[in-house]
Amino acid sequence: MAEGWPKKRRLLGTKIRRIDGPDKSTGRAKYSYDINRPGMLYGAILRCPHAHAKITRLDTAAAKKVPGFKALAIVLPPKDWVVVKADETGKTLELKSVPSKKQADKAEKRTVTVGPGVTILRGNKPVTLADLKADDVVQVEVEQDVIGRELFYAGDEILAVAADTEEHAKDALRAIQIEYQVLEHVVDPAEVLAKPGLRTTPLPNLSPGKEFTKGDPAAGFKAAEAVVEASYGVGVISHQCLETHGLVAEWDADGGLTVWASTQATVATAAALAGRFGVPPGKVKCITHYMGGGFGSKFGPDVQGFLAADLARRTGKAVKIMLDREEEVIAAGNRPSAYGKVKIGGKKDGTITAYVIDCYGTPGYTGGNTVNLNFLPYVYQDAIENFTRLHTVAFTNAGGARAMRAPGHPQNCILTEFAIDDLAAKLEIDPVIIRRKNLPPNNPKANKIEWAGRRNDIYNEQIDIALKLSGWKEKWHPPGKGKSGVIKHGIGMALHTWGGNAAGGTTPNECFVFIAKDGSVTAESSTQDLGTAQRTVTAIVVAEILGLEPTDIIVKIGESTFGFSTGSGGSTTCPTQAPAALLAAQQARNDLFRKVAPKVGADPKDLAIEVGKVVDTKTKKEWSWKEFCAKLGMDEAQGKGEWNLAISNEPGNENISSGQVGGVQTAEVLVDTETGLIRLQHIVAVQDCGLVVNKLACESQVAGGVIMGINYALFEENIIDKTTGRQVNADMEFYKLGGLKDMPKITVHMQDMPERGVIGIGEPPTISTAAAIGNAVFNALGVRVPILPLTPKRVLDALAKGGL
Amino acid sequence: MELPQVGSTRCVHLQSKAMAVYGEGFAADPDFQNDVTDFTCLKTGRALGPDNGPVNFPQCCNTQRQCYEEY
Amino acid sequence: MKNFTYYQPTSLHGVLKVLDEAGGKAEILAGGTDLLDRMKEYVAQPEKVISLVGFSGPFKEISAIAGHPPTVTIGAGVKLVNIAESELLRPYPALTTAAAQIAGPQIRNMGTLGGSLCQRNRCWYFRDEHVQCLLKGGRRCFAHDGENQYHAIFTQGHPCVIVHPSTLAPPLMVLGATCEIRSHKGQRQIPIEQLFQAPVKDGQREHTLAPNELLVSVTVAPKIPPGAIFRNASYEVKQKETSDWPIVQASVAYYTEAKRHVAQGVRIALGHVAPTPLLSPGAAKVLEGQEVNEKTASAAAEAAVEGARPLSQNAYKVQQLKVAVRRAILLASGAKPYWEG
Amino acid sequence: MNNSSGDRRDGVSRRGFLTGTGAVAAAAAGIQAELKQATAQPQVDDTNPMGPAPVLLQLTVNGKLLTTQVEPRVTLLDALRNYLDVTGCKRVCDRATCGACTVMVNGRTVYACTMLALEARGTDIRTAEALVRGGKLDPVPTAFVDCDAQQCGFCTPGFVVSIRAALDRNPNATPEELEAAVSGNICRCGTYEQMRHAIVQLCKKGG
Repeated sequence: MAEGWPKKRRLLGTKIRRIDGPDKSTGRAKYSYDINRPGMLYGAILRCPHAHAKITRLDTAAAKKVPGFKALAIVLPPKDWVVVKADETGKTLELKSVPSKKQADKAEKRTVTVGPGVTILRGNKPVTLADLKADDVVQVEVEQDVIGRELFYAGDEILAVAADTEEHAKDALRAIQIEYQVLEHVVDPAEVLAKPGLRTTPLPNLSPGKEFTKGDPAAGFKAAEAVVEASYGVGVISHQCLETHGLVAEWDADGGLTVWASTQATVATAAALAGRFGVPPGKVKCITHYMGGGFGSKFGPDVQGFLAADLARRTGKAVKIMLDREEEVIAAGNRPSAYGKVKIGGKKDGTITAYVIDCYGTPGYTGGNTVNLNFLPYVYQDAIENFTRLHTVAFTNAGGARAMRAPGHPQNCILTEFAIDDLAAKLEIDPVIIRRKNLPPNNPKANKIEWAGRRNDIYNEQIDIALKLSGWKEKWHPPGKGKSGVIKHGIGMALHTWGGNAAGGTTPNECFVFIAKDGSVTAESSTQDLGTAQRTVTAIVVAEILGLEPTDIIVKIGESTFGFSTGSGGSTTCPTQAPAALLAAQQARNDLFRKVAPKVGADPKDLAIEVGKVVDTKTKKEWSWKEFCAKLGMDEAQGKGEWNLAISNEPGNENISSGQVGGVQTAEVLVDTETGLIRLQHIVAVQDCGLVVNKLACESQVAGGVIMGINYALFEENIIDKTTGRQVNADMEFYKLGGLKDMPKITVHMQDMPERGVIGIGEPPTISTAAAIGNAVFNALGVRVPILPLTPKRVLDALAKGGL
Repeated sequence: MELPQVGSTRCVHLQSKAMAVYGEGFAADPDFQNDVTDFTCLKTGRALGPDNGPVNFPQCCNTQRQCYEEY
Repeated sequence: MKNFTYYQPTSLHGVLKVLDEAGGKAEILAGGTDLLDRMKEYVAQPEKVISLVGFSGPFKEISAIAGHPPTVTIGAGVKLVNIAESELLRPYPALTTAAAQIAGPQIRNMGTLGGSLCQRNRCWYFRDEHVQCLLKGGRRCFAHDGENQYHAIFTQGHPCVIVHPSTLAPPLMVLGATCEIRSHKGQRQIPIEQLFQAPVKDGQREHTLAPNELLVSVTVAPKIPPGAIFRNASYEVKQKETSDWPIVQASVAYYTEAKRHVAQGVRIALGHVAPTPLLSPGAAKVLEGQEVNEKTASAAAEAAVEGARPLSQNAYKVQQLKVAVRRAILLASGAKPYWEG
Repeated sequence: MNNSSGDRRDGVSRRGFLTGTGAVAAAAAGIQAELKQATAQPQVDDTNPMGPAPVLLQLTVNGKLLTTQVEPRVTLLDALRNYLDVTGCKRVCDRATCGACTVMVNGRTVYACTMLALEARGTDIRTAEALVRGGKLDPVPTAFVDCDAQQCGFCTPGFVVSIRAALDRNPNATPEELEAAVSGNICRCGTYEQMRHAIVQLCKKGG
């Protein structure tokens, strides 16, 4: 049985300053965007300006004459060929496809006339005809191969250029002559539903709906004392990572590749680059010491990473490609929209007798569902007897969706919690009654530590805490019936759930701890810190076990060569890396005891750690930490910790890490019914979490999730013009995000349940905020503003319609 | 609740966030099970393959696809 | 942005000479918060950029606030922060509060009076290089039936439905301001209302300066009979409490004489609702000679939106403008703001 | 590990710092001469054309005189980051909106992305890197670290400089004033709640 977390905890669960706080707050921390390498070149990407088009002409001659121009690479990956004959005089190259049983064995032949628009690469180095001989395996890029390529959104990548300065790269880009055949486009998902036969995206625009029914909704509606039918929805938003996507790529003399990448997955990024350029993974390194936010959109090099590395191998220089703001918004991922017609029936005792939803949304030109399909009607689905959910995906000519903090859950929450408050209004009861009545039951078969065995109790407890901290009893009033006057007050609530388990498949996450004879301790892991304070988590865990302070630990993370680790997604990093660090530190401690005990005449199993020292529990002798480690002599004490989902699921490990949390949030608002402006007053976020490692950073994660939820409720959305198919607010001016003075007081209440082990909570706190705010505005006005974000226009339009 | 079928013949270049986080155990990722995870092709770095076709589970398990490469 | 020749003249003469010789191919660089945005979007590609930064040096007439109330002259090079904090302009809260609420501290430390009045519109079609709208030689305005939630509700029949983005223009209009304009060949003075025009085609701007002309200063001189109390205020509706563009703005000025609070010499101006800042004589007439209270303020507000023709997505701005006019009038009168309950 | 670029573009080494106050005085005198000459009758051409080819650029950054060559179109932000390897100010929106590029020019906060580098000659430029002297942190970053007012940290230098400038102008600034001082800065990770705690601490202990 694993030793597990210490019962008496000195550092764990306390408020500890980030060890990289000083470097971040004084601008000394170096992010990928800040990396300047000797002789580094700058890359820029040419993107299609049309929402749907085909390339008809490309002429790069003028661009190659622009001062400072160094190289050009088109987006289509150069194909591997075998040289049949290289004819220098005739300037032709005869090629045949690489024989491989893997491809459906279609042997191809091609003869290329070598000229300015043709690039030949061998072993990731540009070569000329003269260098080639028969049977050489080469990559051949023919620029004109782009002719006829179909482009599916305004921002679709075509090619990239590299130049000595960023300014010259932009000049070269603008000197490229390119022509398009503009094709029909659609950007509004509602239009896709209205035109079933549309085909303007790789797959037919309208994908077949997916339906699931439980019980008998029709019977449920008959049994209901009140039924409400309404439509709700929320538009597409962008991650708006402050540090945009991109990397600096640099090849070394013997064909190895190093990248400084803004990524949430150093190991996956290095592996992807190795695969793409045919380089053994051992010769590719991804460095991400500091990273300016990803929120789910940065899990690999992406096309800009491939282009930077491609331009770097052609020029022999480092190449930096970091997207600019407009590219980041239109091309680097988004959270898909979700619009739904909901019919909900219920009784005065709060029972929801039936819930039927028909919802659709757009993930852009490609992507999957736009709601979390198996989680509707969300938190309450296990308690609701009768429901039907139908979801249709409508592809449009806009950038493709990517995972964004709790994918699908905020949409699910809105489409469920709005309906609950509207039903409560019709039943003339406090919506909390409906929430309590339909909480998921405890699973009698699950053990009491885990979520499944106690989720009903946890939610009830959380609702009690939220009601107290928000002053719900005094403040709630029937919708629209608050005190009179132009400024209306309202309060609303919403619930959420999220996984947060450990991650990793068959290869576990690793953490290494080394203790040197000078007493210095180094902790190494390839994991990355996106702003989640993972660097400090590792330091705290190791310091706790070795009786030191977090600032004593030399934490080296963010390099893909420091062992295996999985990407930071699904709130899995802390529940994976903290246990790995725990086991590594415990192993290093035991290794230290084993190696030094004979030199101090002690038995390893009698030795124990106390703050700053090692004690022999039998002889009561003690040594200072430095004094004890000095005995290592030529030795080094080592520990390796491994953790992943499979290990965490082994019986007895639920005290080390587990998953699935709930969460309840309330929002209090003032709405100016004359101008439509909403001013947030107070948000309460009650969040269960397993063993808290760093209370300070844990509360930051919850408050940060709430603030992202506030932007989702009030300020941000991608606005795309139907005629041009171009986004009109791909910026930070009209893509509005709240500032400090737009924020209410945020009360974070952590429910510390150490017995559940470490659980990730990066994503859950952002799920229910927008729904709670929408319900608060409904409580204030007595009129539902159905579509988010709740702009002044939408509030005034709803009031005008609502006849208030 | 039908799970997206985890074909054994997926193309070696098919990548998704679920694989970056859960590795070979990607079928355990709730986002994968709810088909809200995004896919990219490791040959192009984009959500379209070398043949400019869509990148997702069914399309990238089709052994007849011109750019398909067995695992 | 495209490269250019940069001039940093240290005399007004030097500026006007380069401006004159550039034949419309030059841009004036004051705070840069408008020009650099446009150049980065390649919507502006000047061959010459003439900087006024050399002017923070000895040339007072363009970077100073002088005179004594009611007549105060503000140099076009004066920063927004200095307008907001100016002692001399203390009697004109309509202007100083408007300046103090523009964007955030950084913009107010960089942006100038001249930059605010002469900036180009912020329409997101105009500022997208790939959209050929009317003002860039195209044949249509994309906002008219497109995304126009922040566009004009008084289009006055103009095909281009931008709003003028200057938050200082409406207060200056109600304060009876005049502009001093110079060129290499001479100078002229015009009431500030004549500084603005509704552009409809390429080459036209939101202001009426010729390519070789420079706005040098603005003089505020409201007509206040001796002994009268001068009252003025501005009110803006902004979605965010941090850096954000106003959706609508109203400025009001009037004076009162005897004990009774009867408004005289009423001037009301409307911002961010039309291709130019708009004086509203209709609204002013309704308030003229009336005692100022919620009823008369509401009547003036109704008159102010008379003739508004909202587009497909901005009817809500009519309601907001009514509220802005009423609240500006009540603010000027010193009444307790009912909306801060 | 990350050393800044050596010789590049027209042979002017970015490492060619002209250290010492002597150089600063010389540069400032040059600027003064330019201005004094302006008041004289303008017979001579005083329009000072520069570019479009790259011109010598000398900037005083955090008390050090840095030299490079830039085309006139290069902004102060790009000159600092891409030419002078000063990366304590970040490029996020590049359109005078988000505040991540905030630096102090002669004590006033500006968006470095929306100021030409040539316009910053002869001024005192301060970035967040100026807020630590020999390992000792200025009270503003200290409060940010104490209250965890930074998560990813990419926006933090901009916020720290904005608050430092506000406290320099009014050491007894109220929390209300300091919150207004950052109304031109945006954070995406959501550090505002912790930033409020940092601001309260600063107002109590004095910046």
